[in-house]
Amino acid sequence: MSLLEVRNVSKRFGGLLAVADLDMTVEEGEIRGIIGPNGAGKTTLFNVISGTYRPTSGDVFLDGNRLTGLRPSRIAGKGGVRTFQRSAMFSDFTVLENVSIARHLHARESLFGAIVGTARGMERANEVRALEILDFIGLGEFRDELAPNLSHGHQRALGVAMALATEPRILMLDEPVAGMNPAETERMTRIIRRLRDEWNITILLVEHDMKTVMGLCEYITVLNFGKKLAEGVPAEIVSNPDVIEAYLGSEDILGDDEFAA
Amino acid sequence: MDAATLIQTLLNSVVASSIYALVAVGLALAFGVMKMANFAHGEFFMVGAYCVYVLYALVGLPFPLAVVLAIPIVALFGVVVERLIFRPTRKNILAGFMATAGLAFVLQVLAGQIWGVGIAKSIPTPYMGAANVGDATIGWQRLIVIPCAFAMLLALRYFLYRVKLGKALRACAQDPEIAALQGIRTNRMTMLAMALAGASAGLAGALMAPIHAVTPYMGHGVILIAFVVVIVGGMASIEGAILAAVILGFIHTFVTTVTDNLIATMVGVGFMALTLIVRPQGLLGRERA
Amino acid sequence: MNLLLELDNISVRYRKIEAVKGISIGVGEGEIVTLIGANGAGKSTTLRAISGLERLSGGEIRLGGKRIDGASPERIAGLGIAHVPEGRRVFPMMTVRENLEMGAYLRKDAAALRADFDDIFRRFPRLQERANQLAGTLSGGEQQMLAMGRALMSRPDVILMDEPSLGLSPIMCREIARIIRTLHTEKRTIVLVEQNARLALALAQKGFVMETGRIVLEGPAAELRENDKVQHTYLGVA
Amino acid sequence: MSVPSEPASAGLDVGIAMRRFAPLLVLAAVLAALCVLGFELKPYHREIAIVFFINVIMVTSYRLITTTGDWSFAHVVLMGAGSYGAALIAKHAGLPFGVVVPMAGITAAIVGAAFIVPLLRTAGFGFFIASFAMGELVRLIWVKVQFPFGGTRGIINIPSPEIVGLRLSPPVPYYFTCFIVMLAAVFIMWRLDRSRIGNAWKSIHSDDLLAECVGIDVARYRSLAFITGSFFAGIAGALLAYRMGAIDPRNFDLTTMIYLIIWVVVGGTATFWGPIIGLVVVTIAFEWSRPLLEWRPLMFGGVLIFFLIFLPGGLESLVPKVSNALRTPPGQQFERLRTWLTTFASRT
Repeated sequence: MSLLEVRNVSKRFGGLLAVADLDMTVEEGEIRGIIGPNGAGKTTLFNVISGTYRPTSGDVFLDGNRLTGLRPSRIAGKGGVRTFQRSAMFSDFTVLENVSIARHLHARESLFGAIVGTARGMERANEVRALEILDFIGLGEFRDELAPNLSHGHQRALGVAMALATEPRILMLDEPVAGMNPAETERMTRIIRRLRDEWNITILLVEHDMKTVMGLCEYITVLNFGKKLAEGVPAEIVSNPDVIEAYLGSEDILGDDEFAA
Repeated sequence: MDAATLIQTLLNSVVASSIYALVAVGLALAFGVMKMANFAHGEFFMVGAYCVYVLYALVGLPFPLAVVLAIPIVALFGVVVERLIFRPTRKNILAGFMATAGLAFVLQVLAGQIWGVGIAKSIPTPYMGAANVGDATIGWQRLIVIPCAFAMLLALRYFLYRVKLGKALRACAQDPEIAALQGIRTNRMTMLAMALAGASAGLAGALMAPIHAVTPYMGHGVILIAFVVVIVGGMASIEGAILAAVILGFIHTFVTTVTDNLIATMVGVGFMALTLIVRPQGLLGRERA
Repeated sequence: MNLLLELDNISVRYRKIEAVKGISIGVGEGEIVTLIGANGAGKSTTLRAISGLERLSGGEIRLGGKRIDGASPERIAGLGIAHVPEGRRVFPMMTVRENLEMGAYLRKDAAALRADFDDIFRRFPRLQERANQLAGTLSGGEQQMLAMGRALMSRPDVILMDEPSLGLSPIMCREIARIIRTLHTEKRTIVLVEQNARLALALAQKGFVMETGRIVLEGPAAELRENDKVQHTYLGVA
Repeated sequence: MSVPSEPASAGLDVGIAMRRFAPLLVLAAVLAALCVLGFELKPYHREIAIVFFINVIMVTSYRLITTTGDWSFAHVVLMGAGSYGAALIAKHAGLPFGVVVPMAGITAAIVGAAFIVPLLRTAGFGFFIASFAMGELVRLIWVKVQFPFGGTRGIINIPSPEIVGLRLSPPVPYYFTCFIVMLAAVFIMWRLDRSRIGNAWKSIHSDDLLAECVGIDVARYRSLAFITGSFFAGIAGALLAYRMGAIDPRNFDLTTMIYLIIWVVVGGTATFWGPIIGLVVVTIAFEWSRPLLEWRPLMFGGVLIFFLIFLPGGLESLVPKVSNALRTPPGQQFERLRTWLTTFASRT
């Protein structure tokens, strides 16, 4: 069985059909890219899978569990977690605290426990794990820095660290390298690959930076007008005339030679 | 309920709806443009009533003139509040709102200190007598509220849908950034919205002055109703505010006739809670994508 | 050529990200200049900086030799720059006619205005059919026409167009291309931001290819059309 | 970017120890002073102190709710729910003080739980307005319903508080009763604030979508904060009911709510102690301004407006600024003042 299954999902906003009857499956251990021109419905699809939007019709399954209609917190509990396009963090907290808060699912506390302070041991184990994640992501040395003081690249890395703190089976990355310089992009790419190779986490990513997508993903789904335009390995995608047309526009968009310059 | 009571209640419902609509429309309009509401909106109503008290009962101007003069006076209050409170707190919506709660205090004390607290001001009824509709009778003073409110709402509608400036105001409420790209000065529009909010609330207060007890604290009940109306109608929707005003005006008047005023208010608030659960964006509010 | 609009080494910063990193573009009078590149390259940000929606962190913008950077969007609109925003952004709860009126908000010449309404409706017959319909109920292509019409109503010296083909069907794209071509024959000055590179390069005289906030290629549109590097920039193949 | 570790010196240790223990020392000194004051204060001032203790519970519990980003306008009504609950239970069931106070808290928590159901559908601004309307609804029920709430006249002859035969009603014992209850309530809320639950609340305020996506059930935690805050408001209400012996709906009206907001805004809500600082300052100012009589609401309304416009972070936001200013040399201070003045001038 596939890890993630998207079945006939549609999402409509007023008159606009942002995602139209889409099917997609992602196997365990895959690094899957979702690409497409602006307005193709990538982010909407992403939001539907992660529970941010409820689909107009269709269903999403994670490891056989139906996710449709669940809130993101419940989906996180089932092993699906997303990151954000923007730098999202809890700005009043340090880097370590951010990751520690994100370990919520694994460090629940009762009201009584919070008052009496019964959870010391659990918190210590929790902090060890949080530090492990930070070291892996390369933010270990910034553990006591306030999150908004980090550079842009480090803030994005913190977003990934917080997602990892939920111990996901599938990690959904929304433009993980947006706004990064080449060195930061390179580092993030390495981290993503190691997450799959060493931590065995399935990766689903939406990204505009084509170099990153082509270099990182084994399999790519291309969306256009909310529909699946193509699916395949990077080499196939790059040479697929439909994809080229979607990105660069059609050769014959101007019709006859009326407009030839 | 016999026929006479029924007719009387219906007429009273229309009166109540008209006043609710006048008060709520300004709140909704200002909210649409500023995304902020004015907690002292009820005090605008109070100031409108005091305008009539001063100009008509004390100075002795004719009642219609006093009512007409109340409109620009309270509109000016709206402009001042926009400049002094809402503009400096624009970045923090709750701060602006809470500051106007402080303003409500200020206006109440000022009214109380200038014209005295304690007993309500007695304003001689300008239009004595009552109209007979079937077996029902209703005072002219109440009846006159209906055409006045209609005139104001129609004038507002004309302004918003026929006059360029009014259209610019609507454009600003729908998409301020794009409105700015057309050369519309958004700061001017927020001032205008607050002026209109003041004008309509002031008119409502002025019209109610001879009927309602005029006290510094009369705005309190009004703001509660106005908030309930705009929440039910859908925060920024003017049409929603009018629709909700009609619904709540009828509910309030009928429940008051059958039981009493307090229970009617409770039913209104209950209706709001229900709306929030069933349709959080309000009756005519747009769902955010 | 006489440069009407000049971007001189401009940078724009969003919090911690430099979205535009020191780019220079010159737009001649009556010229169509296009900015192309993948999503997130900084094209839209550049347009927003021109119309005053974003503040510059460096550089200068000049219109007809006079600096306009730092002015408010309202003022820049008054100076003769019209912006057709990304995603159309018509006023959804206003009629088509009212949307056009808003485009002409700063104009006082009633007689000429009436002529311009006729002109817009002649250009976009579909808008005339739907003149009293709420703009929010129009199709994507119709909204795009309305956004263009709204910009034309201000009689601008420069029109900025942000992704006019976005999300439109091929037929509609062709329609939009035809309109832009007509505008060119009328000697209008246009800055066109497009993802649809082939369309844009067929329309424009000059092209700039952007990648992560920088201009990586520039030249006459006809040359860029033949350049394989354009496709590489888009699809990320080295 | 790691800081090179300095060799530990004795002087440094003392400095660290001072920094760590100074707040504790201050706290201990304040507590000791309050104990002494319990005996030494003049009756009138003791009354003010008792009301102050009750209000400390109010501002602290109010802040607890605001940590999620929800600003309620119903908190005083929830306090009233505690007062009415306590009055009715003490009067009709004849239960002792020690049982009535927690039951009053539970009463308020139940009313709070009923409020939060529709309120969860709103956020920010709508939350404020809707909570105001719902609070008024409950207050109108008290005004309207004769049995058991007594209508406008409220409930009179509330039995005096007693614990295992000990009469708590004389001023000095009641002072210490309120003092102890306040300490317990504040301690519990302080623990919550610093716990994982408290961090979850603050994370919702910071970015609710992110909080939801990392597995925090936002609706559940917002409810939890609101209900917990209501519980403590109810405790404060019970103390108030016992203190006054009679309560009526006017004790819980809009004016009181706006004063609560003034306390909190003047102090600031970013830190746990901010609202208490605000309460102290405003209480003192309120007593000093007694000669102003009816002009006082105007003055405090003005204070509220002033703080929201010019010092939105409250008094607590001055603490880092002041300590920073003390550390910088005078030349730089002048420069900073100048830039502050120019930015200020450009803003208005």
